[in-house]
Amino acid sequence: MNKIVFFGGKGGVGKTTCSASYAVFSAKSGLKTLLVSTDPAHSTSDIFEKKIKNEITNILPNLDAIEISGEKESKIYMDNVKISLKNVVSPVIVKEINKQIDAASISPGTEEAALFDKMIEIITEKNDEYDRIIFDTAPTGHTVRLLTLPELLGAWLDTLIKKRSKSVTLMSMANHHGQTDKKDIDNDEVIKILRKRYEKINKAKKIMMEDKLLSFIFVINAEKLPIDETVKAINILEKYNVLVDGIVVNKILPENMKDDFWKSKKEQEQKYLDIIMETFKGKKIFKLPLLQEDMKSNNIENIADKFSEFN
Amino acid sequence: MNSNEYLNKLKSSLTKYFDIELDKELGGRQFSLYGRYYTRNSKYFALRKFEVYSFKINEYVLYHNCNNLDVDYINELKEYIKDNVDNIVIRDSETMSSAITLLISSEEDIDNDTIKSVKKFKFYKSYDWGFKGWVNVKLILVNLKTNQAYSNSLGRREKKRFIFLK
Amino acid sequence: MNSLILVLSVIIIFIIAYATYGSYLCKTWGLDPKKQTPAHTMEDGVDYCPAKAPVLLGHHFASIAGAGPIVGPIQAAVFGWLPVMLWIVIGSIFVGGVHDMGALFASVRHDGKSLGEVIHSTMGDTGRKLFSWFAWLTLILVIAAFTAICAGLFVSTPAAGSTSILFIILAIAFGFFVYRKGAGLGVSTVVGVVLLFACIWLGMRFQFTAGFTKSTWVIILVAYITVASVAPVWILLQPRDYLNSFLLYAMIIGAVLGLVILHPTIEAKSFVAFNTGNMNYLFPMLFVTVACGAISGFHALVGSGTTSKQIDNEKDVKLIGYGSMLIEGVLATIAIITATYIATPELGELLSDGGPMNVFATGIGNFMQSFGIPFETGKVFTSLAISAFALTSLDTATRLGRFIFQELFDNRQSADEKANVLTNKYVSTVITAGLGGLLAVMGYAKVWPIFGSANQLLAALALLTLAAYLKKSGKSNKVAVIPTIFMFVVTFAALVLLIIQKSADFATNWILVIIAAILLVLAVVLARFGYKTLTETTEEKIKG
Amino acid sequence: MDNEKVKEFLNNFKLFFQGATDFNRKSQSLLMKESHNEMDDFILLCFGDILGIPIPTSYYSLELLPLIADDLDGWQRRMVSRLYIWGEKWGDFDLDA
Repeated sequence: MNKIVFFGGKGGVGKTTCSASYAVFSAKSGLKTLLVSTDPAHSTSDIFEKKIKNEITNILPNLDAIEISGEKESKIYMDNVKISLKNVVSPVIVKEINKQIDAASISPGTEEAALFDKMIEIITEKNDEYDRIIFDTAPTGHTVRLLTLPELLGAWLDTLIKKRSKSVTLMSMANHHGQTDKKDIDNDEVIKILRKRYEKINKAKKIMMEDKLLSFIFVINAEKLPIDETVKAINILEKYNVLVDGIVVNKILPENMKDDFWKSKKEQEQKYLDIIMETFKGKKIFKLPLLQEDMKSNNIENIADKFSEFN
Repeated sequence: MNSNEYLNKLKSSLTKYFDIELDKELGGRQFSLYGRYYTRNSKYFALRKFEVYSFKINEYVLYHNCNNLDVDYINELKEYIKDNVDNIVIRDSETMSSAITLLISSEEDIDNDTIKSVKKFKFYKSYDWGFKGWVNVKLILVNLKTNQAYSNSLGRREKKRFIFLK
Repeated sequence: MNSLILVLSVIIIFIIAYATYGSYLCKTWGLDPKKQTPAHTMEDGVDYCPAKAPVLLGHHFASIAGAGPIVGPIQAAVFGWLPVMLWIVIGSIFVGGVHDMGALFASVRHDGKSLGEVIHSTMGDTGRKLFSWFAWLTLILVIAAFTAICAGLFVSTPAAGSTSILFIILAIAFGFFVYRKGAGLGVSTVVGVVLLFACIWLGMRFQFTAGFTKSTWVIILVAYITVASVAPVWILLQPRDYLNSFLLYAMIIGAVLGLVILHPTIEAKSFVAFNTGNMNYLFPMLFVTVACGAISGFHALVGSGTTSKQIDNEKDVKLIGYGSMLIEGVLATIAIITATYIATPELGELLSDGGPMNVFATGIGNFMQSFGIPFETGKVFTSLAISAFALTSLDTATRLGRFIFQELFDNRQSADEKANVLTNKYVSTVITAGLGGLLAVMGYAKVWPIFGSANQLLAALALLTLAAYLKKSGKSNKVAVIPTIFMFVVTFAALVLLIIQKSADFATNWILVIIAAILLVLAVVLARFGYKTLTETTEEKIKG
Repeated sequence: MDNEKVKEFLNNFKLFFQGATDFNRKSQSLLMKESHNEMDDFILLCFGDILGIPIPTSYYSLELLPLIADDLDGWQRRMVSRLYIWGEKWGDFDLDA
């Protein structure tokens, strides 16, 4: 299993429970693990019954966790921009610019972008600290966009840097009778910020794409809709040469069903299981039973042990 | 790089400031690209219409590809310019200088004495001892295989501008 | 009194005035650094583009500094140096500084439109015709004054004359090689400067213009400016201006250096008389003779034309408007010192011989001698620099005069109507230059005061516009009203005095009397016209 | 007078003479115009949504806002005066040529 593991899947298939138990398993097997939850519902704190705020908090030996929320991240980011606005710009414009920032902070893409930013930050900075980082990511579409983001952002940042340095070169040519002064370009603030972000994005892209450190586990239920969606997602991911390691089929009904209704449900489940076996031939497929009661810190251990066969 | 690619690259580099026409016939010769740049400078005092002085500057780029270049081709080009300079250059009372850049690209190698004759190429014409302006010609030859450019003395500073790497 | 102390004290006074009165003006006029200047709001990269303050100050100073601040103070030294110094200091601070800074400020607040445009647009058709006639007459006087000055100089030092002719030839050759043969600018500049000194040496060795009398020089100069202003600009004007700048700045640095090293004591009398004979009363004449050193209407037209379109920030208005006027005040002080360190009798004799330029050249020649440059070379170099300066103003004035003349007589409604002969380029140039030359023959001393009063009238008009604008935008304009009244009173008094003075022997200088009379009439009409339109727009603005 | 102020004064003095004898003002203003055009395009890429053009990556360019805020309204005015948003500026058309 690779260093960075993404648990993808439709909402409500039990991603959080899977990623949490897998995290416990990998921590128990001696790997220093970080569980990152991006789910707005923050169910990870409920499972471990420990308040996990948006910085790294230790839950079990060898296991840290962090809940990142787009909304909090974007608020921090916006406040930083507002602070640096104070000492740079004349007050008349600051008021108008603050209006701009508040408008931006409620626009749809912002929280998602803030979330991506934080995830990329974790991937690039925490990569050396931990042996394994597990992401309990939000629904599939979201994840696919996260993986394609470095590509899009990288190109956009590249154009910006080119345009800005062309503008700065022309200005320094104007001031130095046609010769360009290298210093002007190097200590230009805007280019510095853009370059910093560009390097971060590239590092994340390198980790996620080239070094093959990333693998993907799809959590599905034995029903028609999740299967189709997963097939589609896997094709897209393969396009970005992301390795899809395994499929976890969750909420498998117990064997000895008594009344007719559940018996027919069981047969139907078996039919889908065969389809799953068929469609995801090359992948590791791993079944997890439907739990009697919610997963809590006391019973997470024995679910975690089940992952041993999976590994 | 073949001459078509070169033409497109040349067109995109000139299009910002030059008015460009493709495949234009001038004085019996066919040019694949004709570019004209024109600017008017004036100094005024107090009111915009109180002009102390004003003058106009023209620049022309005439480009065509020719693979079998030799010395008489260059000499023949000089004759062509001598006869046709007046209908290439558009002039009026305020025109000061007109610079014609004769640009030739060749996809084959170019022999040395053609290059020598290009380097020696010289054409300067003034109207009424310069009172009515003058014309200077820059001859630039680009070898598309080795991406090298040769030019006459006037074109020395400009030839780098007409080399487009892949 | 040692001259160095005088210059240093003047500089210190100016710095204090800049900090105190300058800032006071900024506050009362409401100069707001955060407000966007036209260079930003209407930026088009051609006329409107913001420029750094020091670069703009240099450009503005170069365009307003002419032979004025040198000739005026020396000519006025006849009253004694103390009154002239007082007028230069007080004039620069309270009248000239306010005038230049105000013109710039009003223009910045009118989207960079030049004062000419503001006056042009606020006045009706008749006003515009009058304004054009007034401008044309002033330009004729400029041509007359500078031609006479140069002629006087070339007669007094023949070497300067021959050097100037060689310099013109050098300029034409320089233009030919750099422009047409594409010789590198760097190389040819070095060669040009070397040849420049060769010209001076040659000019001194073979003074081939020794025998020329003053009138022959006037004819040569008139012929020269007629040809120069008709010939295309790249033949002579541009290369000559390029070489001129080296001459001019070398001279200024030489003068300042020489002054510091030599620091001569002032010999001339501090005060001569209130009336130095022939009704040359101190009151109006001093303020009209010293034009550029203290206040000059010419600045308003130049300053508000191109400079206001490039002001980057409103706080630069104080540096460029007020600062450049003070620098010119210092230049005028240096000029007056070159005249006054010679005792008054010798000064009078030098003045009558070659005019103020000769006095200045001799002075700077002595200054330069203090650090090793032989007196004769220093003198010829300075006179070459000054005459080059004067020739540039002559050239611009002739071109402008011709243009205004053409426009005055161009009453064709449609383009295809036959243009009457007066609007022909060559005819109008010959008339303008010829009339200027005729006046020049009268002698420079007679023409300069009339030119001075025309110039100060323009200044008064500019101050009036400023006062009206300040009132209209609800700010206290007494800083501008007092100088306006002062300038109008001085101009009227001077013109009346000149008319009386000149009509004493009406036979010889009837032209001057007529011109002075026309100027007087124009002054009255323009003042009334200006006042009415400006105050009218004020009420209507407030009512409307 | 620490040498910072002295250096600054000397630089201003050099600029004064540069301004006085400045002969490449025309070429300088052309270069400045080109530089301002490039800068306008740059700001368009970052803050296009001010003009109502949705830019997907506007979240990431907010960081640059403090450095570019000064001439934002100047930029808006220039953008509105363009013939079309990505094309030449109106001023580039030499109508009286």
